[in-house]
Amino acid sequence: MALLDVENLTIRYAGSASPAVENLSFALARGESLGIVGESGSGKTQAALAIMGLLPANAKISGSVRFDDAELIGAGAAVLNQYRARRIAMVFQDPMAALNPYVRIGDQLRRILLEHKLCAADEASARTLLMLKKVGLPDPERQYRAFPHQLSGGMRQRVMIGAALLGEPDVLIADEPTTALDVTVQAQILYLLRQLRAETKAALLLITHDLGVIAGNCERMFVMDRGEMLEEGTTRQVFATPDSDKMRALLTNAPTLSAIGMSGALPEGGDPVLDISELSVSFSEGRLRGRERLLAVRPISLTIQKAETVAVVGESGSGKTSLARAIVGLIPIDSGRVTFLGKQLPAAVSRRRHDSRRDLQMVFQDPLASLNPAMRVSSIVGEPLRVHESGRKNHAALVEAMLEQVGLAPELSQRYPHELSGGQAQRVAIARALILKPKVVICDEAVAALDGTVRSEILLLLQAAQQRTGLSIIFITHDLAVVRQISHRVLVMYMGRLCELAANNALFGRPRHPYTRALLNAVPSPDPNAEPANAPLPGEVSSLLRPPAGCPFHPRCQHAVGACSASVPEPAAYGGTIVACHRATELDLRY
Amino acid sequence: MSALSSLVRHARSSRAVTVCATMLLVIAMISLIGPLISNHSYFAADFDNRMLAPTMTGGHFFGTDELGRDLLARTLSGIRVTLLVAVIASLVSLGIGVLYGAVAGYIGGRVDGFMMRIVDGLYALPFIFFVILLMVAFGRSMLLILIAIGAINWLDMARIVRGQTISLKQRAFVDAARLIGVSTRGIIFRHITPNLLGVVVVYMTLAIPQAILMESFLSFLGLGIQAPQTSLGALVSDGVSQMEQASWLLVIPAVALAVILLCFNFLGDGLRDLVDPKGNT
Amino acid sequence: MTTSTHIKRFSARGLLPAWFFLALLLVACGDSGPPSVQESVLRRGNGAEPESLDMHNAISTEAGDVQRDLGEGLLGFSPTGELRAAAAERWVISDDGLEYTFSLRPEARWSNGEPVTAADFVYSFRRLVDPATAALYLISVTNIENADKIIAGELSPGALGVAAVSTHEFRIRLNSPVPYFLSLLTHPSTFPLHRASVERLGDEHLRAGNLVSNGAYKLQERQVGSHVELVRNEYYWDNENTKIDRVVHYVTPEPMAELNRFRAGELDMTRTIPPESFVQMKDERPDEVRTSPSLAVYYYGFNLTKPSFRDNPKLRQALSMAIDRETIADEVMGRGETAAYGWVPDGTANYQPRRFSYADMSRKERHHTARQLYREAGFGENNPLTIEVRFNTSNVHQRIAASVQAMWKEVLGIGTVLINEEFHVLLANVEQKDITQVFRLNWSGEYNDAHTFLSMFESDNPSNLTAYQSVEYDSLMDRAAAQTDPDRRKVFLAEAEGLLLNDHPAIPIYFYVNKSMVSKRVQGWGDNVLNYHYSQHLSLAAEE
Amino acid sequence: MLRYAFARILGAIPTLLLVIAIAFLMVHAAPGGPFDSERVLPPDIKENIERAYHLDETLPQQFYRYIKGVVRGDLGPSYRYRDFSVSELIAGAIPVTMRIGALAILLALIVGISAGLIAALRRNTVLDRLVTGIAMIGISVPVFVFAPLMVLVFAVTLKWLPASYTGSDGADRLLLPVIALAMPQIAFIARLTRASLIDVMNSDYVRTAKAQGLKTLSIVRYHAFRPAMLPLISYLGPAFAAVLTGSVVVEHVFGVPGVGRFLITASANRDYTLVLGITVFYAAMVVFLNLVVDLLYAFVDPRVRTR
Repeated sequence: MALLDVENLTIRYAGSASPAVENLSFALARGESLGIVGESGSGKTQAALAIMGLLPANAKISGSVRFDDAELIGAGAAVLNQYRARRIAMVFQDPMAALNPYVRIGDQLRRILLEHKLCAADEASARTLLMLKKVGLPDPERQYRAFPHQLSGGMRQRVMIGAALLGEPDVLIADEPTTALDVTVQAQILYLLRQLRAETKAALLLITHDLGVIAGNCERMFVMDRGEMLEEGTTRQVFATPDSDKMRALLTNAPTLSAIGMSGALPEGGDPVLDISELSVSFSEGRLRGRERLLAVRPISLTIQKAETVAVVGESGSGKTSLARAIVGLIPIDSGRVTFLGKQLPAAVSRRRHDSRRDLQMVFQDPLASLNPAMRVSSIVGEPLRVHESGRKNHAALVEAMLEQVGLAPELSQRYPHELSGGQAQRVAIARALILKPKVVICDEAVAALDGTVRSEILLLLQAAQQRTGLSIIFITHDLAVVRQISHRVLVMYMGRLCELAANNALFGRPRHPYTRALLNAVPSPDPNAEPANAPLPGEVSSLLRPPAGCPFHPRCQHAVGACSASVPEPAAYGGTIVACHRATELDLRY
Repeated sequence: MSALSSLVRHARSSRAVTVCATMLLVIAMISLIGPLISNHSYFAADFDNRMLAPTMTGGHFFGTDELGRDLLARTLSGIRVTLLVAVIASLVSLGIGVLYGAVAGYIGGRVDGFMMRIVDGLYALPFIFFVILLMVAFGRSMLLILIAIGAINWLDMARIVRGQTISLKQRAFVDAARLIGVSTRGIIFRHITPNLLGVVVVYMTLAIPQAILMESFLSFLGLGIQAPQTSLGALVSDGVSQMEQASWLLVIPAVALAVILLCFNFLGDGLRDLVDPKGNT
Repeated sequence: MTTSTHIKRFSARGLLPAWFFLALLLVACGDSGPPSVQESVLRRGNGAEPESLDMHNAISTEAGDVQRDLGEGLLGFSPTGELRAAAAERWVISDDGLEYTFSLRPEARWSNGEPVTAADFVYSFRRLVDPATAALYLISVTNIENADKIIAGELSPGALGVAAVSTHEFRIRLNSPVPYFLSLLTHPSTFPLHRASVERLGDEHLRAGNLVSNGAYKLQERQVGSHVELVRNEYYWDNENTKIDRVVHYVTPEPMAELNRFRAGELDMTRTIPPESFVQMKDERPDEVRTSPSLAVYYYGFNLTKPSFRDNPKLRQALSMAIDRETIADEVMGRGETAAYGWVPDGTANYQPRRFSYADMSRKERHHTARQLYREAGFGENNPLTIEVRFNTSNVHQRIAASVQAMWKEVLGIGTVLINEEFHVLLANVEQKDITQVFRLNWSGEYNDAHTFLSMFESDNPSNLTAYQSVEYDSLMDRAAAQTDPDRRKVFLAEAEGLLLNDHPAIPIYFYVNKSMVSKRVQGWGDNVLNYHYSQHLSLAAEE
Repeated sequence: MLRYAFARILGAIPTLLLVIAIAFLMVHAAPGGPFDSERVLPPDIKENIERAYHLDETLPQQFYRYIKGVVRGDLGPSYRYRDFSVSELIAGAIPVTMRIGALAILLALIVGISAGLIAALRRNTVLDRLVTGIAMIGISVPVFVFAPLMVLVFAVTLKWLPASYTGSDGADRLLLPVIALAMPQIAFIARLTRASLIDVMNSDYVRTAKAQGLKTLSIVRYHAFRPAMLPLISYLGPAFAAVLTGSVVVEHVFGVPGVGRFLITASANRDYTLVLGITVFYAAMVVFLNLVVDLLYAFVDPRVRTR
């Protein structure tokens, strides 16, 4: 008998033509793990909120959600509170927002125990501590008294999971639990979920857009699109023989490391376009207790050839974005040189000459934020022309041609940014970056905010532009699958330092740095048959204000030896690869 | 300008905003047109018609005051002056505040730190006392009242505009513009200012009732607008002293004042919800 | 583990009781119980804060009323304003009118029981003229021998023409005869001071507990902005006739608030009645509204340093004639103010006030003459005049100015610009005699004699703000001053006033009226022009 | 925290100096002097007085003398109330003003927060409309209309309460002034609390708390109350300033012997030292209260505190 039974669930919002969720029916048995996969707007989160009774008041809900044969739709808060925490619990996507920033971690958890009288009041603290220990919080006594902002993202999500499991629920709903996290931390969290589930036997309803996450964690799954369920089955079955076009598209666009990389397409010995030499960046932090330097980028060198794509990859705090912004001159640098077409560029963009500005462009992560909300698409795309080619008259025609090139219908040119979808907005941003036919474009997480299919389209668009004009691209990303798909060479960074710089195939085929290896391991494979990583990289990135002595990665490195904490490894060449590791020669990290 | 036009577009969809804006417009229009129609002047004494209660007949619909001046004419004149003072004073504070805030916010760094320390310091000044001193010492020209009220309100405006500018400055579109090669002037005028307009309009709407109250406050202390000119605040504070003998002298201008304040407050609240639903600024 | 005590302290539940507790605490602290009901307590609304209780530092009527309860001069007034003996039981004036010898009451005592002696008066008079005292009000002593030289710093205070002839005999020598000199000796600045406490304590001598006074009351408590509380001085020579045990002079700067307090039963008498409420009070509580003529005149002055007014007496007269004084006094003011057709108010002692030549004309006739004069002065429809009138900010002045504006417009076709200024700004402008054209001020008599009104137009009087210069007027005033015979003096003064009324350096508009709410409980109240109401003369009827 | 508070207090010194300088210049630039009246003083007498009060010195000399006094805590003699020094006058009036101001703030907080909480939790009900409606009127009717009306009704007509502060010795004399002073603040605080709590109740972490099965009251108490109070704490600074300003009117209407009432009379009297003293006092109060507010904010918001 199903523990949770959803039947004909339909959710509508006033003022919206189509329902957010339509006629959704599914069942979850005791102890089972069920995945819901879908892109943003597919209604998967709405369905989860409906089960928890958390939809906003203006949502119109019909259908039925039965838990243990009790109807939850239309039940009052008092009834729902009988089920919440004790029978069904939920883990939300963004643990920073989902935890109360004003209340100590321990108190937030303790409150659940007290509210539901899950244990005697004087035991609550001890029970909470136990749970914090269980979800793998280091030094739980200290974290008990910590506020959410004092914890890292991974730790916060551990706390969220601990909070959800306090009431020993029968069903755990996890809504994109790892989307906001770095890939190595994601692996840790997924591993933790698997462990805890094995222990508690709770059923899992896992909501994600990432087929890789589903593949390794769910027995059954279903696919949602625009509020409707498209197909349902065991995970293996759905992956092997997708019924719906959507699932097929998802599978094709699912970034995977096993795809063939881009190497070889680049002619050897091409002209260096951009040369970055020993560039370093730091910020000052802290206001009252003396200033501290946050060392964002330690000296890094990199050369990009014409028509080459170099991916810069790393987790949060790796310094990849600072590197990008320093190259274009948006932030001041501590030391180093940026040489463009043989000429050294001034550090600040405002000092740079007009022609170097037009040849060096950037595409930003959040497409909406990068477009002036007060300007129409045509003015946004035309602005570079206005600045650089004010003499020419055919701006409108150029803009129109450019819009067409990035696949935007001409009628969109009169719209304002907020009237565009995310993909359209990013196309506008790319059109703006490309309209002056620059030599180099730096894409800072340019596809991170986009759904799989749109993401693929944007990547293709960039590749097309590269083939057309010989554009060089520096692609900043945290997503190794994207790296695998589009880059010629890859720079892996950790805590502001270079770990490894290698050709695409070399990196993915024979990683030489233990961190590269760990990154590759952590990426969940969209293959239900692959074994999920059960020994994820331990620990988290150290503080940039107080970096560890020696190799910054050594505290997390399973291969670390005494030398690793003694001195910083110098980058050295091994074949075509540059690696900064004391043990680069001894270790064989191949699959 | 589109931020403004989109504000207007949004505003039309809010009933409270539409109603209040319409009422304010109507009140302003009546106060402007009224004197052309009315055959009573707001300042000329008429000893034969002193202290008349409001009547529908006899020409003095709102009654007369202790000098036989028509209260309708005086109320309309008071509305005119009050609105004028409030709007101009708010514009003064807007002008100073937007300029100061945008410059501090955009330049940032030490300049910002210094400029905002000045604002913090000025916040500590008991401004109202300076206004009182100013009025007491230098007589009470309209100009001085405008400057005084504007000088108080610009601090808030500067803070809001600065905060908004800083947040705008950090938005990627400003970076994008810098990369394209747009000059600092271009960024301030083409990219930042148009996006400030919405917030500025809203806070101006909220600053106006503050200015009206401030003017009334000064009038109550006998430091307000110079007679024979009158303002709603002056009429109300005159009315307060005669509320037992001639309640209409208090009730009518007080209602007019309250209605105008209510309209501006509702309008400002409604507009703020549209521009900034979470009230973050 | 003490994990969450920190937060609990701030939770809603913890906070609310804390607020209430704090609120109670603040309400509860510092409030004393009600005073005993047995004694007779008079609660006087006293207007603005008395600026000082120092007999030599105060100038305001508010301070004067408190000081007259605290101290006693050589002479005093009866409830109806007759001059009578006080600390002195009798006195002798020399024939030349220059030497006054007072016999003090031997039974008079300070509030500490010590006798009041002539030396106390000598000390007080010398302190008053001492430049170091920096006294503001010296009118009562300026005619005493050497006073002006001492004030100017040329002689030491010891040179003043006062002497203790014996313990209880006090003598004053004047420079020149001053017929109204005795009435000056009712002013608190001439009250004796307890030398020992003043010299020992300095400014501290004014504090409750320190202040040694010789009047019917002594200082019990003083809270600035709130009240001055006095209690019976058991040592006062006439203590048995003092009915009221305790007098509280409340600070009531706002007439409307003062009236409300009276109506709420918190005051037994008020300093004034706000014009807006006068008619209502007259209706509701006719028995409690007390009005009497006052020694003060409300006037519009001309700046006679400007040729446009100085050389144009016809214009000045026309402007004066165009004002309907009855309308202003009766309609605009309406509290019993009387139209001023002369400069010296009715009720001034030993004097028969003069009136404008046009005082008895009909309104029409007056207006007609005014227009004629206006034309003769060279103005008219083709050459209209615009006048600036300055007055200090106040509803009353505003209304009167608006009325005058309307009258001048109606009768003469003059455009008037009304400029209200803060009082000190107005004073500064008037004194500067630069931008000022016409100004509003008032003059209140400092003593009950026509001289106080007429002397302000003497050429060298610093208070002559119109800059009126008339040799003839000055000589008439000099001749009056030299006269010891009251009747002949009166003739000169009247002649001077006639000249003044003819020359129109200023336009008197109305004579003030004293107006107070006085509870039916209060007995012994007498109306008098000076508006002096000694608490010792009053008593309270038992509550019915 | 202590170091921060100390730094802030040090930082306020230039502000206070600036206040003194501006106020000093303004009072001295105003036409007329403290001893003017329509009875113009003879030159000899005037000279004696000016010498006694050092008004014969040059402005810089007077300013130096004043600052020297202020440093020693001496605000000089009052020119008008000659029996007292300015310090004595202000010290006598402070307790009254502070008590009424503190009570008004307390009342405003208690009533305003309660009303705001109720309105937010009963959003869009009659109760909510009532609270928001009354609050709107509260901020649209000036104190100087409200206060005399209360006197007329409760003191003159009903005789329930004294018409003035000095009309009674009991706590009842505080009631009308405190209510009048608190009224606009109650309205502001109720509106602010309502908006803020609605905002917090829509936050993700409140959704989490709901998902954890917490009752609404528990959510308000343990999760929403504290963050909902943050905008209120920020508003406390302006609220203090508004109460100080309002005290001028309220003290005027109710005859409260407080600091606010001195200001107008003192500036009208050209009582230079008293005006300066009050201005300095108020500025110091504002600086101090803003510091308290900031510390309070840091205390409530752990993100500020633990940075």
